[in-house]
Amino acid sequence: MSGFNKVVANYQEAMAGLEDGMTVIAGGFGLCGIPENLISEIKRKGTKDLTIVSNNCGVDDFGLGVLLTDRQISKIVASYVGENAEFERQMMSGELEVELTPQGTLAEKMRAGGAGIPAFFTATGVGTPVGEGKEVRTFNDREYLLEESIRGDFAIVKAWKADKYGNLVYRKTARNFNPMAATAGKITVVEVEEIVEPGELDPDQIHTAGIYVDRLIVGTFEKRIEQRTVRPSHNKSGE
Amino acid sequence: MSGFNKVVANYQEAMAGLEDGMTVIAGGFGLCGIPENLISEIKRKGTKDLTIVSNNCGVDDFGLGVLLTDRQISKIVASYVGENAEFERQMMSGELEVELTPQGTLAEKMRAGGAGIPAFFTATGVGTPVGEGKEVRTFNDREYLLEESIRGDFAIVKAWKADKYGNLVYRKTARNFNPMAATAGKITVVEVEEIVEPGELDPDQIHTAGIYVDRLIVGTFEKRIEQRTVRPSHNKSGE
Amino acid sequence: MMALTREQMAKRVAQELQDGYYVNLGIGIPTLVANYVPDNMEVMLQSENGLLGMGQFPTEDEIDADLINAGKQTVTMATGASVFSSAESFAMIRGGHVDLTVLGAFEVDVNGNIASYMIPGKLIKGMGGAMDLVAGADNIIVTMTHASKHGDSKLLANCSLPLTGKNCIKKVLTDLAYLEIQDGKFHLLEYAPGVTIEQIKALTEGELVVDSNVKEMVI
Amino acid sequence: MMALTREQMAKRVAQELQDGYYVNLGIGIPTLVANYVPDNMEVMLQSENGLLGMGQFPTEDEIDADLINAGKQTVTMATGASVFSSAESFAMIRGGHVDLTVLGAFEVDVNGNIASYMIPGKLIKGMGGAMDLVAGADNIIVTMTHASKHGDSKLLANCSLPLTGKNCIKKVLTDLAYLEIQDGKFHLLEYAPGVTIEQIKALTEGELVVDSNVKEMVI
Repeated sequence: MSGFNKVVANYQEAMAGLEDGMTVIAGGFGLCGIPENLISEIKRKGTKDLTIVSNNCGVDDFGLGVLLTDRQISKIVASYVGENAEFERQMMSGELEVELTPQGTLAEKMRAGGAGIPAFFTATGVGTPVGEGKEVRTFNDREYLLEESIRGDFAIVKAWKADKYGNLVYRKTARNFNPMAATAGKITVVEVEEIVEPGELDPDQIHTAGIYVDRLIVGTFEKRIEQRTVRPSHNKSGE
Repeated sequence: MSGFNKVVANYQEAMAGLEDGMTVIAGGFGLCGIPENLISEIKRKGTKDLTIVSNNCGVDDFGLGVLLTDRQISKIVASYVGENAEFERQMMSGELEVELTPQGTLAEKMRAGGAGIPAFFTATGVGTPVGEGKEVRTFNDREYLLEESIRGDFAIVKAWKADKYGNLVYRKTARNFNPMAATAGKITVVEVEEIVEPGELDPDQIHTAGIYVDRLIVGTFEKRIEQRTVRPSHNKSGE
Repeated sequence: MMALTREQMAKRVAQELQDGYYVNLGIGIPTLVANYVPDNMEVMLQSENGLLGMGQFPTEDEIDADLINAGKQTVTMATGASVFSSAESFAMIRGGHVDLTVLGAFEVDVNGNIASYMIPGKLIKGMGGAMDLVAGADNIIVTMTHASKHGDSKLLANCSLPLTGKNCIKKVLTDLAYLEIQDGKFHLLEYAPGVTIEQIKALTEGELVVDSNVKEMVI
Repeated sequence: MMALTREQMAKRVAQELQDGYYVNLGIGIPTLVANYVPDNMEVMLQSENGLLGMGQFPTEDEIDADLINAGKQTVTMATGASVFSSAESFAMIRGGHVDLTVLGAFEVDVNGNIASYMIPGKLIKGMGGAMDLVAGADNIIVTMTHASKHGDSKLLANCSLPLTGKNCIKKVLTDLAYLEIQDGKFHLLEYAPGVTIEQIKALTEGELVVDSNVKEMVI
């Protein structure tokens, strides 16, 4: 039997069950560590009226931005609109509901969602527009906001390697929001660059345990770079 | 300069500044992954009236238990008294104040302490003695308790390997409470089995970043086993 | 009356396993459940001290002080295991990611309350992870003897001991019966071979409902 | 009037570094501070997307799409770096473990309020990690020009834009001065070379206190 084999046959199967009006939590920071092909599959399916929870929303023609172009998103919970003109346009025009959420609060909301913590207090956002309508409480002479956790119908995650049981390893700063996203989906779908046999990953070095992963697929990735900053290779450190 | 070199010369230096009445958060579960030598140093110093935050309190003659024998502890926050007769005796007699805290709540209190979250809600303990005197609030038709975070004047931690900058790697289930303890001390002291040069640990595989670590020392460990359970080596899986 | 042995209780609980289940087994009878996982099935054991994929006990050569389970016993890791911190372990538990939790108790009542960690003045070992486990899991089976050595029922109208959790238990397997808790009553699902419904009734203090489809337990 | 250049501002901020500091540098002028770390000192840069120990930009050969900073720029890792999740990164920040945070702003006021992320109707980029950074750090230096291009003061009695954080800023370095915020006033600590106190006063809307020990900035 293969009760723990999470590998699915194709991207259609990976995103099966996603319906109009659902909430999708996505890993990734900017264009780094984003589940590129799962996003493409959502675009292909044409699912509408989605609530997307993600730190950013890609750029106009890549990442989650492609879902904005097709008007598949009705609400976004994000910390940064960034250099996405269509995002900014839809937000300013009111077509798109945007819940701007501080980056650390967003990360913690996802973690809390996955960890069975319905709400927590944080000093972040006290006295700012983020705090409007939220409970403020004083602990040790300091004010804190009550923030509620987030869970999604789906979580879409990009990892580097996985074993078939869904144990995940991330690579460098492509980790970012992915580990929390992975815990916060009713159905968590993960795409990776390589799938290995159970037992090949060091148990001490697994970033996300397979218990959080429902579906797993191997993909190929463009990994577009947003800001290609380089130093000349002839300077002292580059020699 | 060596601004990030956390290595101290000896155990006296490691625990310098510990004073009567302070709160010490300790990593470890049972006798597994406990900071044996830092505990011995506290015993040697004879510091009194300590509040200890630790999942367990060792056994009578090993681990934190040795501080009970010397009456150095006035209060313990723990989830399990376990097989520690002196602990149970001091608790029953009222000599020792014990705040029994569910294991998951204790772990989360430490994490929250380190992460700047003063309080969080959890379903654990609702309607039980743990919930007495605590706020209960309903989220999504379920009741949750408000639990406050914990910080310590000192945190004492056992890791497997470290680099000189205090980046830590734990080994197997000796990890347990150590990563959270490491974040929750005003002064975090870590003892390890091996110290390597910065750059030798894979940045993707560091369990605790050096930013949390103030002092680092290499020790030798008894690693006493509480329940030595074995299977015969001639059964089918052992061949 | 032929009460089930501990092994038989574990065997019956094992019938509730499903392929691909992540399971947390408490100390005592629950631990024995691991011995009766059906051959055509894989389950993965979560140990709340920070291990998913607990293996069997080690041989003398394999013993590792850094690798223990929540009962502080030396263990091994199964293929595909992962290790994590206590905070992460209870995030898993509290977040409802564990498919089945099996644990012991002193008392259970018709409202799904459970008392399992403390007998005031007598036994104060602490709750360990039990409060988190009962609060975090949807699917819990409590295993315990139906009555105390003195013949006092442990299936009560109201728990008398300090609670481990409130309104959280739905299934109880005793040495006499398998019961479901629903609408403030114990519903008898199965009786142990050789045990009569009258015997069970006599030892169940809380209201007991015997549905028409009650059947003899198959072990 | 000889206002400081961006590089001079970064140099002055760099004087506030201490050996062994963990530092988070925002986008713009704060980023330049990394170029002026004194030779006899080591600091480690935290990038809030999940990297402690940010190195310099990569060479063409070293570029790695999986390794960027919070400004989405390709970077490298310094010796002794570590990588972690966003939740862990902000646990570090929110928990007060970062020694110094340097970031830009649109406005700061005498109560230590800061506005830096939004101009209603005009600019809505989002706060990113800025709200967490100002709430989490004890030691923050805001870097910005003293006044707008149109000559409007950015050091106000009350911030006019939506706040990033309340009562959290204690130190401001502008192109004209280095100031401390205390007791509801700006305290002038240093003036830039070639800038007069009168010029600073004229461009400071919030109450400005000039202590007797004010001195010329050394860069």
